[in-house]
Amino acid sequence: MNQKRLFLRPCTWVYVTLMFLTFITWFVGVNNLSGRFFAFMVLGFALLKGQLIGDYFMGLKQVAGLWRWVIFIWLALVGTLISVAFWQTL
Amino acid sequence: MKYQSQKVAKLYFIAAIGLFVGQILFGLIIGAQYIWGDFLFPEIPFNVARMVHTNLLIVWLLFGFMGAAYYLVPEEAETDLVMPWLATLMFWIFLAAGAATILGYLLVPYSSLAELTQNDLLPTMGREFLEQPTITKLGIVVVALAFLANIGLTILKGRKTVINLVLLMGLAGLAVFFLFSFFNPVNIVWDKYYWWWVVHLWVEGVWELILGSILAFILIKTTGVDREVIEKWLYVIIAMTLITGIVGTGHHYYWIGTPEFWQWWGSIFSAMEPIPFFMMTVFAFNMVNKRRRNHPNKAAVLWALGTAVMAFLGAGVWGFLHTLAPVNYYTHGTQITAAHGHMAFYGAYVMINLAIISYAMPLLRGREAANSNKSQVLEMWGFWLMTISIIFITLFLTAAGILQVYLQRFSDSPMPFMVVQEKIELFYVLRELTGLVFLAGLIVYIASSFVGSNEPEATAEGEVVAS
Amino acid sequence: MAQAFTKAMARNIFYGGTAFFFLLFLALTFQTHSVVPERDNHEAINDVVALGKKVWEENDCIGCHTLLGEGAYFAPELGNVYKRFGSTDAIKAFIASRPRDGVPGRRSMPQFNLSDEELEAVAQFLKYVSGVNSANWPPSPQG
Amino acid sequence: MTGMEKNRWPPGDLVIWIFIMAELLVFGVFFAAYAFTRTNHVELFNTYQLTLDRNAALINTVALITSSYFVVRAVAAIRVDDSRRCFHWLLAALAMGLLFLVVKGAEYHHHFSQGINLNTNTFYMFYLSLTFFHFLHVILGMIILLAVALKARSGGYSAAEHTGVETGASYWHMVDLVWMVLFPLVYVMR
Repeated sequence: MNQKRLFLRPCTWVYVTLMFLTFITWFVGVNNLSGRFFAFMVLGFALLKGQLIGDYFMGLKQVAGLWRWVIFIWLALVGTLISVAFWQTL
Repeated sequence: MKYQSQKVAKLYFIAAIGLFVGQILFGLIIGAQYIWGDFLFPEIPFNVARMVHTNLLIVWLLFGFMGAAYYLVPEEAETDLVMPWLATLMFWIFLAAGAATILGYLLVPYSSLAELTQNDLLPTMGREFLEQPTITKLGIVVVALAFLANIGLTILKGRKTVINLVLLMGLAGLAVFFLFSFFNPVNIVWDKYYWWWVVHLWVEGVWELILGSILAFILIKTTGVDREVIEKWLYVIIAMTLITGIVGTGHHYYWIGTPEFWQWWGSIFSAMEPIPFFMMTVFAFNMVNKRRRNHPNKAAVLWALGTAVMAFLGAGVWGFLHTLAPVNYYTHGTQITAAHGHMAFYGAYVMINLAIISYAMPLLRGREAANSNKSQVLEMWGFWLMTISIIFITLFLTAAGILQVYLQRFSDSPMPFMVVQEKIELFYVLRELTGLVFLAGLIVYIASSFVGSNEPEATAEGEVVAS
Repeated sequence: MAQAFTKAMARNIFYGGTAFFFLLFLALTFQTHSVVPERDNHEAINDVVALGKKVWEENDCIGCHTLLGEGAYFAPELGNVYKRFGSTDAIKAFIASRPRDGVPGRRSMPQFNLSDEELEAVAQFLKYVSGVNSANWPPSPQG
Repeated sequence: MTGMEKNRWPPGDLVIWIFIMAELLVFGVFFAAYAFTRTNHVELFNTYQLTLDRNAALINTVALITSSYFVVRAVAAIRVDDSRRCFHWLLAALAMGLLFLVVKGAEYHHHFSQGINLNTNTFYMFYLSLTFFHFLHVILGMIILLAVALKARSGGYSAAEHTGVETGASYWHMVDLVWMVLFPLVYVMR
């Protein structure tokens, strides 16, 4: 981490991305935008945010083996189940 | 056996097995009454026999737990019990009170027993598993307090191991939650709500701490695996047990007048309850596989492994089968519950008691480490006969339950309870026959204590492959 | 990393997790207390019902029957018996008519020799229980 | 931690990861239960979802992400042996956690003053159950962070040994992670 000075730490980039995605989600929410496109977009953002948190905040990117994928597997399972349920009603 | 005062455990273990025999005999009586409705009627009506069956179970398991505590606490704490005389005294008081209560059930009508023991002053009788007269309940509290004082002070004086502390927490929790048995409002919803604080928080809560610590003790002794490893897994397993089991109480709050949100909370948390049991199974087998030595008491190791497997099947799998609210809507209060109850109690609590008895009894009787080969072979026959019997009892009751659910609740034209009972009688016959095999297993088990006493001890054979 | 998995942390999680989930359970219990009065039919509780519950308990009825699905599975569910029988009189008549020596070859409820007051009370108790909102359980009137 | 060679275990004590997996499992099942129950009550869920305060949810999401970020900085600080900065970053994270509690508490106050409880309807049952369960996790996470912060202040951690900081941090990120799914699922998706 200290070999060369970066413009921003990786975690700060991640932070900015998380905030950006959050604001889009909020925007979709306050405008009551509904339907498959918006619902799956915010769900996709949520899963992406989750993966970023797992990789960069929890530091799983630095881990080898099965532990590396714990969060990913959880997100995939939860995302799939939510998608299946919402798909039928949107 | 390293400490003189451990000897008191022997009394408790012998009483436990004696009461176990009584429990099984009365189990056979009520099993027969399921087939021949007038069997022993009106001398011993079903409700009385069932009360004896379940109360004897609870009492003998408590005797077993106390015996286990008196045996393992001094050894873990590396000091004698502070008051061995109190342990002996409490043994006789508890045994006398227990016997008097059971005789009371059998000799006078229950309502006369209630009158005789002044139930009016503080009505606590007549609730499932808590049928004991109020005075007996108070006696249980006194015995529990004396017991806890004895154990607690011994631990305080000596070495504090994780096993000791977890056992003490389990026993203290057992005493604390028993206090809810004195709360009996007229409002049936609150009556039932807090009744489960005794029953559920015992068997799916604090008793599992007792189970875990006894199992850990036996594994340390028989496998020689590092205490550090076993103790940290003990913590993880009991943590998972309470995390899932406490809110899991909600699976009893679906249909008793409590709000519907319990259907969700109860389903979700109790669906997780098999996890700690599964961890326990994996843990026990792992420890035995990593053993540093072969212990000559193979029977004790068999019981310990059996506990891990059967607790998972009975409490974990059979519990899960009917724990989700939409399923439980149909299965609640049927033979499915009975099936689960039988295997869970046997797998978790009967077997852990028999495991510690199997481990400790040879030592208490003056052996170096184990009984003779002959005795152990017979004991293992007892193990398999009883265990396989309980599996079949569970399967037959499950079959009876599925039919009962369908005929009485699910089909387009539900039939009355008694009509359905006649239609599923075949399974009650099969259950009773299997019950006789169980009794045979129990006799073989007891016989194993009396054979081969003059023969040399079994020795550990074979080298352990270094892990 | 010295050790992947420490006993101290396992202990902390045991204590912390237990306390956490017990508090959660207490919170849910608190919530239950605020909702149950809407569903527990407590308006129906009076001295007669209280006596009825005592009669119910002191004859160990739960030793054969289930009540809202809890008890023994030897005899029919009684949480809905008032609805099944249709009146307290029918319940009283049934209890009073049990033969002292049973029915040959069949299950039979014992004759408890209840007084008229006790009979009335236990029937009223069962009527009260049938008014508890049990989330639509049992699935069939047969219990 | 040069970034090239990978670790065998995730940061922190492994037990916390077993605990995290258990927690994630419970939340996952809860989320799925919400989604599938909704399929039978779409109207109801859509109607009552509108009564939720999305602005409050936004503030809370921002608070948790920011808090998580501060915790990342706290871990980075202790890795270069800077206990003081580690402590300060943790304090900042705690402040963000407190903000979450205040905002969420105001939301609850609003609902409760309208007489809404777990039994009002299926949507509120899920909304209150999920958010309250999460709320308790925020409190637990803050207790853990506070304990870690106090130990950091007294110099209890170093660049060589700071498993405790990583353990607390991992748990806190889990609390954040769960909210990332909860927010769109309960407040936005319709």
